[in-house]
Amino acid sequence: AQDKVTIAVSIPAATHGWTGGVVYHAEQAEKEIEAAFPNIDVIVKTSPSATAQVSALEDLSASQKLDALVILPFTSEELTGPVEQVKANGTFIAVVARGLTDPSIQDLYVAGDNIAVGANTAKWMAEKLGNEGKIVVLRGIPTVIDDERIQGFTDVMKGTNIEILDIQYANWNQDEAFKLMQDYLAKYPQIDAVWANDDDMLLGVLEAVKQSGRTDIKYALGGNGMKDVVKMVMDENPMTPVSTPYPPSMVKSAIYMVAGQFNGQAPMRGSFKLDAPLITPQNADQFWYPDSPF
Amino acid sequence: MTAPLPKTLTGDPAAPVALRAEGLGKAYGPITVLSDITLDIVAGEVHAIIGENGAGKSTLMKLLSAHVQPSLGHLSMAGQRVDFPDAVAAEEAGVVLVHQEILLAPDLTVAQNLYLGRELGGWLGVDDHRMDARTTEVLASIGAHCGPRDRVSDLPLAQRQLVQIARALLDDRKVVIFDEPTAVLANDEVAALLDVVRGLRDRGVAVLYISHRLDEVEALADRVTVLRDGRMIGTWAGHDLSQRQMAELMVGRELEMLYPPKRPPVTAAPILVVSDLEVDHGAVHAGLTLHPGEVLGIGGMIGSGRTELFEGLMGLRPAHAGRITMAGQDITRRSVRDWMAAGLVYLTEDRKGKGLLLDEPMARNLTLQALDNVHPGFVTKARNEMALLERSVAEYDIRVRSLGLEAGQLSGGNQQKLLLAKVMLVDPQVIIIDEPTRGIDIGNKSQIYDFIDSLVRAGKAVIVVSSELPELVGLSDRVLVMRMGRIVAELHGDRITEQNVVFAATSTEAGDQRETVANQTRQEEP
Amino acid sequence: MTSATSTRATPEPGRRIRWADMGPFLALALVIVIGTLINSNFVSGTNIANVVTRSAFIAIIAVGATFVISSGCLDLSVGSMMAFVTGIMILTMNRLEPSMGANAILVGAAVGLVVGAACGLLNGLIVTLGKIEPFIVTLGTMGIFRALITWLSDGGSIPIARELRDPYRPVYFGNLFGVPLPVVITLIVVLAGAFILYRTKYGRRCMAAGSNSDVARFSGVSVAWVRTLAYVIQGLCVAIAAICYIPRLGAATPTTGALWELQVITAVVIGGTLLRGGKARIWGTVAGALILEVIANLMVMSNFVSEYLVAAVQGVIIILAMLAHRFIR
Amino acid sequence: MTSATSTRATPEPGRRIRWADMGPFLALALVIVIGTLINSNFVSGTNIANVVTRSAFIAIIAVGATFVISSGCLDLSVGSMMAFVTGIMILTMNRLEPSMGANAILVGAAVGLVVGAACGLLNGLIVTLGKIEPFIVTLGTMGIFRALITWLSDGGSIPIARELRDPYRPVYFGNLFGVPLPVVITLIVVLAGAFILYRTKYGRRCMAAGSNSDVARFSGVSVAWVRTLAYVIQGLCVAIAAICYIPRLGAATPTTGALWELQVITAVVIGGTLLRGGKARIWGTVAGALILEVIANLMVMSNFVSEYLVAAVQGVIIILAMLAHRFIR
Ligand SMILES: Nc1ncnc2c1ncn2[C@@H]1O[C@H](COP(=O)(O)OP(=O)(O)OP(=O)(O)O)[C@@H](O)[C@H]1O
Ligand SMILES: Nc1ncnc2c1ncn2[C@@H]1O[C@H](COP(=O)(O)OP(=O)(O)OP(=O)(O)O)[C@@H](O)[C@H]1O
Ligand SMILES: [Mg+2]
Ligand SMILES: [Mg+2]
Repeated sequence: AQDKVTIAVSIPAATHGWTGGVVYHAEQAEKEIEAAFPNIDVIVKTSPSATAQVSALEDLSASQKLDALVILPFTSEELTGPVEQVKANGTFIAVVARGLTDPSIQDLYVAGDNIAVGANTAKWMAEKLGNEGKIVVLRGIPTVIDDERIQGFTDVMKGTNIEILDIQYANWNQDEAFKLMQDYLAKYPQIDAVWANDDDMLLGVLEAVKQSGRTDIKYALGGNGMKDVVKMVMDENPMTPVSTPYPPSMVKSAIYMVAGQFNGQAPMRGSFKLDAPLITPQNADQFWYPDSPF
Repeated sequence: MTAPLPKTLTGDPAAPVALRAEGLGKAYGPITVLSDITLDIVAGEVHAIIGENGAGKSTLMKLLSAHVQPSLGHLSMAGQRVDFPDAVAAEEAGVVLVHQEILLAPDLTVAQNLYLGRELGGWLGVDDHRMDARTTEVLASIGAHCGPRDRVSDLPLAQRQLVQIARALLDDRKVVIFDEPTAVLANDEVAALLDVVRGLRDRGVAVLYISHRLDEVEALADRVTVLRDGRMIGTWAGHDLSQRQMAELMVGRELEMLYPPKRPPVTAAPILVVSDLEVDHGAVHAGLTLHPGEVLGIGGMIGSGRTELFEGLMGLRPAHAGRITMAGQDITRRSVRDWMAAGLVYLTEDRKGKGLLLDEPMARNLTLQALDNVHPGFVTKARNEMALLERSVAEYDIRVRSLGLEAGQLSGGNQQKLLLAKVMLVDPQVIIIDEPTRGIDIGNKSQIYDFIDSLVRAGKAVIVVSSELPELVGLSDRVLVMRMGRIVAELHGDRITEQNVVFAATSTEAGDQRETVANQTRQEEP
Repeated sequence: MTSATSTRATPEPGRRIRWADMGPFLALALVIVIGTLINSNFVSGTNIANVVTRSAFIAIIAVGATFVISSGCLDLSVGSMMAFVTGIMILTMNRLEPSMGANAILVGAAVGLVVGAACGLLNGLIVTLGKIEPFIVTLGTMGIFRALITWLSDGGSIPIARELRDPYRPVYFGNLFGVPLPVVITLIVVLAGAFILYRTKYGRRCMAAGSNSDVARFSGVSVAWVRTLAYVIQGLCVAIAAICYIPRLGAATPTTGALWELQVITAVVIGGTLLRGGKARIWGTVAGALILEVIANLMVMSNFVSEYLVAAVQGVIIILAMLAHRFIR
Repeated sequence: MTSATSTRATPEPGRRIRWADMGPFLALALVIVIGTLINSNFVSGTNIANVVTRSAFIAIIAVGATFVISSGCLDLSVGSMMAFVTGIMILTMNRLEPSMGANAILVGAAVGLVVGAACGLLNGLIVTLGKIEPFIVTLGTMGIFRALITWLSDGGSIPIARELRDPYRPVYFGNLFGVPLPVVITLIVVLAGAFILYRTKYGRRCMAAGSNSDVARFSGVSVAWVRTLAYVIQGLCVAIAAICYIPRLGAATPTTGALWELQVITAVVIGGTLLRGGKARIWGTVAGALILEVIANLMVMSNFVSEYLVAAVQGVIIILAMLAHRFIR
């Protein structure tokens, strides 16, 4: 395998914190791998929408022979067909985070578990609140990730006496989360806990809570393992004592696994499910990447 | 026959020349519109420029005021050659042009327009009081009725023209150029403006004056220069020329009698009956009848609501109440399209704002209103349109050097003719013409009068709204006079005289007469 | 008010206009030349076919936008409308598939056209009867359509039934005599658009309404009707684009067509149509859509731009292309 | 018989115009009344203070946009420019903090103003010297600024130094005689804007350039200069908004200011400024910004709208408010 090997990486453009982290880790992987293995060429391409991602796949496979494709699909349904086409040319397919609707296309699948992100947070919160109380939820942009997290969360909460007062979109945007939280605070005199399904939004939520000076909010949780939030967990912040990882670095792991396979190591195939364990002050240093922008 | 022409003037070395054109010429691509114009504009004189539509008058004025750069020749002031890079430079040197078309910022107020680019005031803000006061003064001096804070887009055409004139007169100038200033004005405003022009002359300003109203030229001009087909025919002393001679010099042939003979009284049943029409900001309680085969003239002062009445009648501005029947059919509150289909058309007085698409070619403008007649199917055929255009250009004597020009590139008078051709293309039964000969040269005026005459002889009916009294009197079989939005008098036969129209339009008692006159006419008619 | 068109010093009107009209095509040529220099694969048959095929969506919608814009209006809702129409079509097809089989696609497409036209009609009526700025109206309906698709999909996605994938596939991936089908459809739409705009009475009235609505009104043109119809045409074009779009991605999501409105308007304006109305260049619009898609393609094909800066380079290229075609003539 | 003073039957044009100008304020009042009916918490002091304070950003930027729009142009880049300026300011402050302490905030703010003005100048020069449609230019620079902030932040976020948080915090959260500081700053900006637009030579010329650029040119107004300056003012307003914005969340991210351009233009148009230029209503613009923020607040405060449909209801309310103020008068 001393021929030139091309690995294409197709990921969403950096439109908010988490995707920014994905781009960062992908570019890191590109640099490191190209330095380590001169025969491997990694091409990272970002796309701002599902349509653009399909176009990028076409462009990548039209301009060169791809040995492997590492893809973090915008949505499962929309990308399944196009990825299948790339595979038809004999390309090794590694899918990150979101599985395709036809799993047989995936040679390697590094799965995130968005349902678990929601569910684990919900379990922790329900336990701490003693299955009683009133909470509000902020969700992101209407996409599959968001939908799955909310689903995982609400399913768990259904089994408790906790009342979800409100769920609204804040587009994974700090600002909008800040405003939304201000409005929640104005609307509900008693809120026991807040869940923002992404750490970017959590920062906005915290700022709004701080401004209001209210003391009824016991917990404000996020998810995704943003470094600022992991730091808060490490520092045993009383309001945000835990987080859930959905590390953007999973793309880096996937690229490494693929690269390894072209370097004579054992072929990596199959499905690797990343769990969503709670990040607690005890294990937080494992999730702490101070150099990552996310 | 006319008296032999007097001798032309040649350069008088003693005259104080304010501005001199030396060998000016202008060509647009292959089209030469002006050539070899050498002209002295003398301080303290009114210098009239006359010529047929499209002769090049406006172009010459734009060259003199540097709105357009010459292809040949140059200007000089006080013996020195001057090359103004743009109109602003010319204005600074004291040469200002009042355009034939209205050039004002519609969203600004009158005072803001007057002072645009030279506002009074300093860092603490503009001095609106001073500007308003001075604006009011200048407006009053030229007999305008609008206030300094009126928004220009709310003003009728005539007032806009006066605002434009006021703008030119705000500062002291060496040369003031008026391009058909009176085309949109009626008698009293004209009189006031002529006084202003005389005042300028007496203060030593050189005035250039373009008009198709030869009586004004005769009354005003110290010198008259005649243009024909982009060339200078010559310059004469104003008092040497009669109106008739001027007309002949312009046209290059002898002119026939101006107005067609009056037609016998009509007997046919009315084709158009309007009653109790109320138009927002315009007509009050208006009613009229129109018979096939007659020309109904509408007189009144500017701002008496004539334009509003007919725009409202046509559904082009909000109107209430009232009933409109055409050929016995009730067409109240229908769309313009339905009325066109019924054979009723209106020709606007505002040819640039409401009449023509200035940056579209002539052919498209010609057929816009009559698309359904010209193209029976779904598709438009360019060949048909060119044929029609050729026919209309011949029929209405539109003087253009190329059929591909955009409407905005035509001279003012030729635009008016194109507009007339456009409206006539729908083959209407009833034609309402607002200011039919605005900006039309004397040679073509009688053509248009003959044309209207032939229409009514063919059994159609025409309403003519006109601020030109001789035209109103010479053309109409019957005249309605409006005042303050009301129809205050109806004149028949011998009673149609300039004095009677003016009396009805201005007399304060007219308000009381109105009811009786109006009632009488209503009873007279079946 | 009148503006002084007659005072413009217009040297040789004929020649100048022809050069100006060439602008978008020159810009396109320029971008293609740059592409060839950057990456030799750029001119490969597959790549060209890919790029041209995928520009179909924007091009088709932009044809409709050319009508709306040249009639003096604006439509910001096309992207959301596209998502909404796509959603309705897929739901219809999925519902009908068990009973009708592949014919469900035809019925679904017909429903899509009706829904598209209705959405356009809605925009048009609010603008013309309500007399509200098109910008505000279509910004409002943009939110409305986007919300409706989010609601229909419960915030997730609406995939097309598996059984319909294969019969529907050729509409995007198929060929007619070697020409990709979406390109054929685009050509048909563009030809129809050009015919309507340049050769019919409606087209005349549309441009007159955009050029000077007073003149149009005084000439017996019903400006409200002309503009409403332009919006309906826009809606139909959106539906046609949706028909081609479904087989490509097989699902409608709340992000489908996001920000397409900006791309569409850009394509129209780059193509030489005036944003203030009255002048339309349908073929220029197509060139505009191609330019945008080629630039995006170049961003993927070239390797010297940091992924973070792609949008910047894209912006710079668009501005440069416009500058070039302004100063070349 | 001279001057037959034409006292025509015009029913008080003055009153009529004043009603039309009241439109946005009536619409605002309407929305507030609805809000009070829906949820009594809506009129609570905190909520009102929150909403008004939040609307400061859009209002300040929209004041600049009123200049640009009334001069006959458009700026789509304000949201991205805001993010970019914010990023630069934070980087500057963080860099200077070790040596200057809290004074770094002042220097950073000054740098922000300079950068904002420079960004505006860039837009203005491309539009006026390059003679390209403002829509295209600012769509291009929108991409450029957005990419620059993404690149500066590596796709993540640029947080302000911890040490600066507390000294800077009052700029957003502080009060002056009980009035939130951002509201005070907005008032100053609006008053300054109103003064410049209505009471200075520049304002007059700006309006004239938008009303009829040919007329302005013949009157010796340099339209290019007027428009460039309008863009610079826009840039300054963006920088002022950025100065108020940083202490709120303490970071710049690639999503900062996303889609604000649409909100800003909507605020301006709702406020009664004509999108085609020539007419400006600064106070209306402020009302427009408040309307948008109040509607967004209402969406959360009320209970009967599914989260999926929020955007739809928002769209409907905006259109209804516009319709209402059109038909009320
Ligand atoms: N931009 C242009 N391109 C081509 N031809 C033009 C242009 N502007 C004017 N012309 C032509 O120049 C000729 C002279 O026009 P001009 O406006 O000077 O006539 P005029 O004497 O003022 O006529 P009128 O009495 O009708 O106002 C006309 O034939 C006109 O069509
Ligand atoms: N939009 C408007 N708002 C208020 N007043 C208006 C408006 N439009 C016209 N007017 C007024 O209505 C009056 C009638 O003007 P109009 O132009 O109809 O007069 P006219 O008799 O046709 O004179 P002209 O000879 O100028 O055509 C004018 O005094 C004008 O000020
Ligand atoms: Mg003329
Ligand atoms: Mg009139």
